[in-house]
Amino acid sequence: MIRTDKHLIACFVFAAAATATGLLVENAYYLQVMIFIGINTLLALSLNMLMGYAGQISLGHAAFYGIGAYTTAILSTTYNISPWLALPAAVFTAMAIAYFVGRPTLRLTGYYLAMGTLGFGIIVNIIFREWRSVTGGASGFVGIPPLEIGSFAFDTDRRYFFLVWGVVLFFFIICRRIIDSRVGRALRAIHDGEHAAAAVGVDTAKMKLKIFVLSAAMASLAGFLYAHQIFFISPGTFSFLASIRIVTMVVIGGMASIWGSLLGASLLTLLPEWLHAFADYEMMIYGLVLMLVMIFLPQGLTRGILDIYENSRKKNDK
Amino acid sequence: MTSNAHLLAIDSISKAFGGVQAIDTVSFALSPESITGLIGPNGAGKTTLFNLVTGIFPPDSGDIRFRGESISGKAVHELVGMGLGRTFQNVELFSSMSVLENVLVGLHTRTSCGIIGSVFRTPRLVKEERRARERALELLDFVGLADLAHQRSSDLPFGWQRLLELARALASKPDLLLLDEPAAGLNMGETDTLGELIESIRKHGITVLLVEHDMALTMKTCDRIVVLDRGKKIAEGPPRTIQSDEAVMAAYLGKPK
Amino acid sequence: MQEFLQYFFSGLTNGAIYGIIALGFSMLYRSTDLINFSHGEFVMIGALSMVTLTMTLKIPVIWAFFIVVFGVGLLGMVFERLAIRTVKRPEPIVLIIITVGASIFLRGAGMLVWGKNAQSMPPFTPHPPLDIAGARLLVQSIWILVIAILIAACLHLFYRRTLTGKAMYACAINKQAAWLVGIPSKMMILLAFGLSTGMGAVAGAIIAPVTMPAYDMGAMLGLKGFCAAMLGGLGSLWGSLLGGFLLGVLEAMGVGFVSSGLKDATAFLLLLLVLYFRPQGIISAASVKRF
Amino acid sequence: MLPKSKMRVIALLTAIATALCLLFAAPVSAEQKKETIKIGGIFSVTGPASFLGDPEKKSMILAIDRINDAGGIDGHMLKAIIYDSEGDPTRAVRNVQRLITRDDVTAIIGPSLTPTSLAVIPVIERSSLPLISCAAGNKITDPIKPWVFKTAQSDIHAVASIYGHMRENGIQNVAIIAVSNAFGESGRDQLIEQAGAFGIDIVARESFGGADKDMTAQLTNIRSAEPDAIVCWGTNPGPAVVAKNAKQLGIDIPLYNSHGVASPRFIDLAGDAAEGILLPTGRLLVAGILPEDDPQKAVLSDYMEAYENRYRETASAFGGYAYDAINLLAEAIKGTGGDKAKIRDNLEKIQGHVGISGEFNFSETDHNGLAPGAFVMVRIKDGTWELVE
Repeated sequence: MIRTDKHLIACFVFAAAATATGLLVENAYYLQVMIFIGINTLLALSLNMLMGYAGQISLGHAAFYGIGAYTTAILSTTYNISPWLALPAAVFTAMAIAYFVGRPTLRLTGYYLAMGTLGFGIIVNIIFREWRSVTGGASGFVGIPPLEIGSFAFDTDRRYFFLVWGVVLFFFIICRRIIDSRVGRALRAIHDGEHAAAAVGVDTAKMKLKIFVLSAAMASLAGFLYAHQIFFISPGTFSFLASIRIVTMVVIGGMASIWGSLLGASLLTLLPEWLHAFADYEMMIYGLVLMLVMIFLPQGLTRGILDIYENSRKKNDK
Repeated sequence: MTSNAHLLAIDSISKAFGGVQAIDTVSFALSPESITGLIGPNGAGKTTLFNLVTGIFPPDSGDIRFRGESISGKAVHELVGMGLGRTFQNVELFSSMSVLENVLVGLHTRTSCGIIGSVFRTPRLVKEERRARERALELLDFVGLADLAHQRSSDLPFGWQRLLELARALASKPDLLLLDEPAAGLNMGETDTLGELIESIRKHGITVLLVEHDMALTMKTCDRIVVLDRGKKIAEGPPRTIQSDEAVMAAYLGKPK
Repeated sequence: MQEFLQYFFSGLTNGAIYGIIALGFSMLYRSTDLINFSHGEFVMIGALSMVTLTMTLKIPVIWAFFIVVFGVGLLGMVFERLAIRTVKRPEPIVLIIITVGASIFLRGAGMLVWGKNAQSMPPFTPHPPLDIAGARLLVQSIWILVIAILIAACLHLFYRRTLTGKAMYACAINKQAAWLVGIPSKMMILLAFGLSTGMGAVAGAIIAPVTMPAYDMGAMLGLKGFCAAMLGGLGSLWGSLLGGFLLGVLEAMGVGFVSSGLKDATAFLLLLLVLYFRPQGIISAASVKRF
Repeated sequence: MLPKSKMRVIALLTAIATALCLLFAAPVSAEQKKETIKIGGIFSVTGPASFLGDPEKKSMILAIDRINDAGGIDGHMLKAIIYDSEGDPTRAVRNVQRLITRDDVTAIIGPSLTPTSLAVIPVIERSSLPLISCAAGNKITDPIKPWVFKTAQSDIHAVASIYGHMRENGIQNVAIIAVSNAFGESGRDQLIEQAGAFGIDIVARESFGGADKDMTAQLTNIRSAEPDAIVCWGTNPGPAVVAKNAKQLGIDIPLYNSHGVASPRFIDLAGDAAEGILLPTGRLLVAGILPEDDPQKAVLSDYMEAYENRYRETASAFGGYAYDAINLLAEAIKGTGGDKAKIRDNLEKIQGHVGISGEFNFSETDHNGLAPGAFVMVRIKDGTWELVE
């Protein structure tokens, strides 16, 4: 309970900071970068629930991101359905697919689970690319409409910024509540030892499936937000590499840490912008940063920085 | 003898791994609120029997009934819900969680909050959570770890980890508690405390099945003892009888011709 | 029939490539219990340096081959020493990200050294393709097949017959126990990395003539190789090779009888089915493990 | 000490020199006061499509430096700000946003690919500034978007050239093998769409992955469909593998390729197997063998010489897209002082601009401005290109 209160305060501070940023930043480019950070944070958070807390790795998470984006694109553009109706459809589609794929896949563990989810991700990506009459194929899907409530459209970057970060904040609170509950404890128990968790009465298979479905729903929501922000989607955005990028965000930021998802997503969104100056060396430096962080701060930046801080304090005390 | 009189009835079960007959038509039964010890030399099949009872794998033949109901085909977590708790030989705590949280996970089957409930936090569930915490602290108090509730469980010394595991198993409110070598790795003093704890667990109306190497502990705390050797039951009875049983002596000390 | 045979040959060529890469994965997994996601990049380096050595520096193929294999093996050891042994918490997920980072790094380095364009070199032996019952098979494909099987056989002997091989296997099963009986496990891991990346280089060097290598070839090859290793059973040498052939042949059959657009989908669908129904692979080596 | 008279001479000369300097310097400094016009570039400099983005970036820099060396446009200097999209639509959108709002550019050249171009169009339309894309996809300028232009020849013209050649040679049954990305897809769609008009039957359709190493299975399918010719649509190295595999299988019907492989590298990669392959290309590739009276000849050799002198590598048609884009833009900027709407209007009015990819004639209904004649058909013979009538 104490933790939750602390978290609420943190969320409040964070909300205030986000509001201030949203109001003060004038430059559309910065706003847009922050919108993408928000979408990526949601993605990282969704995977963190599955991977960080429940300990189930997924190398195909971009598939759900894509399912969300494509479902809303197809419904709202091809069939002219309001995006607000397409949203539940997108989330539900992702959840249904997660349910049917999760049942056999989540029985696997370790590298086998990694490979199973990876295979699923690649198959979904091929469907995006090959089902041309519906998805627009490799060239992509054009003409996705902006979001509107009555006459109020989320068509400026500032408005969209608030929408995205509102959603992110909402999920920060939701995820924290889940983690601090009976369900969250059961998930962490599965992470620490699946046998022991079953031996104290946790239905591990059902619990894993539940969190997988929840995680898919969140990723699909991120896809929805992405599609209505850039009005264009193509299969490349939801490829295997995108899945790897999401995993990287979670791991770099810190597994089993809600704020870690924010940190990881921010870093991996901004890093390429900073590395731009290095031109041809960009790829090498990006790879090097990944390796160095993992070698020296294997628990991710959030935890790593905290540890360094605590160690230095201990030293000072002595 | 009707099976209803027994909490757990093991009826001529067998289990083979490859060509090795790990358990060979073993039968025995536990009456309610008893403490039964399961002993035998290394490789006697104690752990296999333990795993059969806790539902890790099913027997090849025979039947295990818990309160008259067959447990075959039931998943491990369902057995916990039915009232079957266990500990592990090598202590398997949830290492990233606090001492209190470990016990709270033990209360999983006795609470009901789901994902949706945890998000909305209805008054009923808030109350449930508060009760769960109170109950968990009580259990920690019972095993003497209440002061350490907010420590990381992996930071505890080994003996205390065992006690915590016991508290966690008790949290699921079992009718039958299966302890897999609870004294392994404990010093004399700790073993004595453990014996007392097992006694008071029984006083709470819980039946105990103890798989143990430590003879002193078994002889002191158990009402009945079942002896296994090479997958077969070779003796069963009160400790004193077992101590003087020739077959048991032979199994432990080598067979005199 | 002629079509069927041609699909089969086509699958055989690709399958041997996948198989030999899968061998690298399996071999490392067997010896160290980890998966090197940058394995594909070592294949790329092998292929591109083979082209440079034979085409630009005009070194005879056979010498170039050995130089490449030893060079890349050495690079693999350097990689182990700098990036794997230094890891504070060697958990699989951490190692996965490190090797993914390494693959990005090596791809970037490859781009700087060899540029962005694809390269090409002639086959080892300038024979025309063989005609078998109307279907054509490249001589280079036979080279790839033979070398793949040869390597699997050598590794098999290495694990069964040599002390080092047995010691290496022992390390993977239980590092502490191996240390207790006096096996230098650090040395073994280093050696396993050298061998595994060296085998990646072998794969790269022999496929260079048929694949037109470029700096970004590694990712897909690595993925398919990993997939093949899983199909056959991670850690099993012959299983990996078989998994590679199976993947290659099924892909080709997928093109022939389903649709070329869904080729990769066929392969991965098969992978999912195998994982669901026989997760230990077709030939299992080790039980399915947790992280 | 020097004699007094000599001193005087020196003083006089110095004075004259100073005066002259001031005289010449004055207009220059006045001109430099004119604001620099910033032009953004978004190319796939790295990633799988770097073969497009890299020469495009270099050509853009080359074109801008040449314009600046010649004194700029109406005294305005141009400045290039170039970002890498890596072929990723999200990143392309973000970088376009960055160019518009942070770098405040007047116009944007690129992106290199069809998906990235389609992705940035909504941003461009909202922000109202001219974009000249370097991608081939037809969807970019069809339907017409007010602010979007493109310089690369459309697939439409490439397909028309190929089919035209087929019709003359009595080819009727055609098999298609295309790479499974946006480029292949767009080409395949055009091939299917225009087939009827040229009386062509498509008897087989296959595809291959960009990184595939063996296409014999696809070609076996094609062989059993018994076509008169094969059209392969892709970019290196895939089509080179197709060519090699086709030769390996003993398929001896004509093999056509797209302009996507119109570079000497294709011949290097495919080696012997490239012999006899037919493809449409812009005139850059065959500049050396063009007749003297070809209107593009002078422009082409000028560009090639400048590019090769500066970068020590062979110029490619891809770089030409960006080179043309800058020169077209420069023409449109004249007399506008950097006003975006006026530049757009001027672009639409450009007629008879002879560039690398062909002669551009923009109009309200045509934002690509090239005619089918922008392509010539060539055949690969003895490891080099040969014009086909």
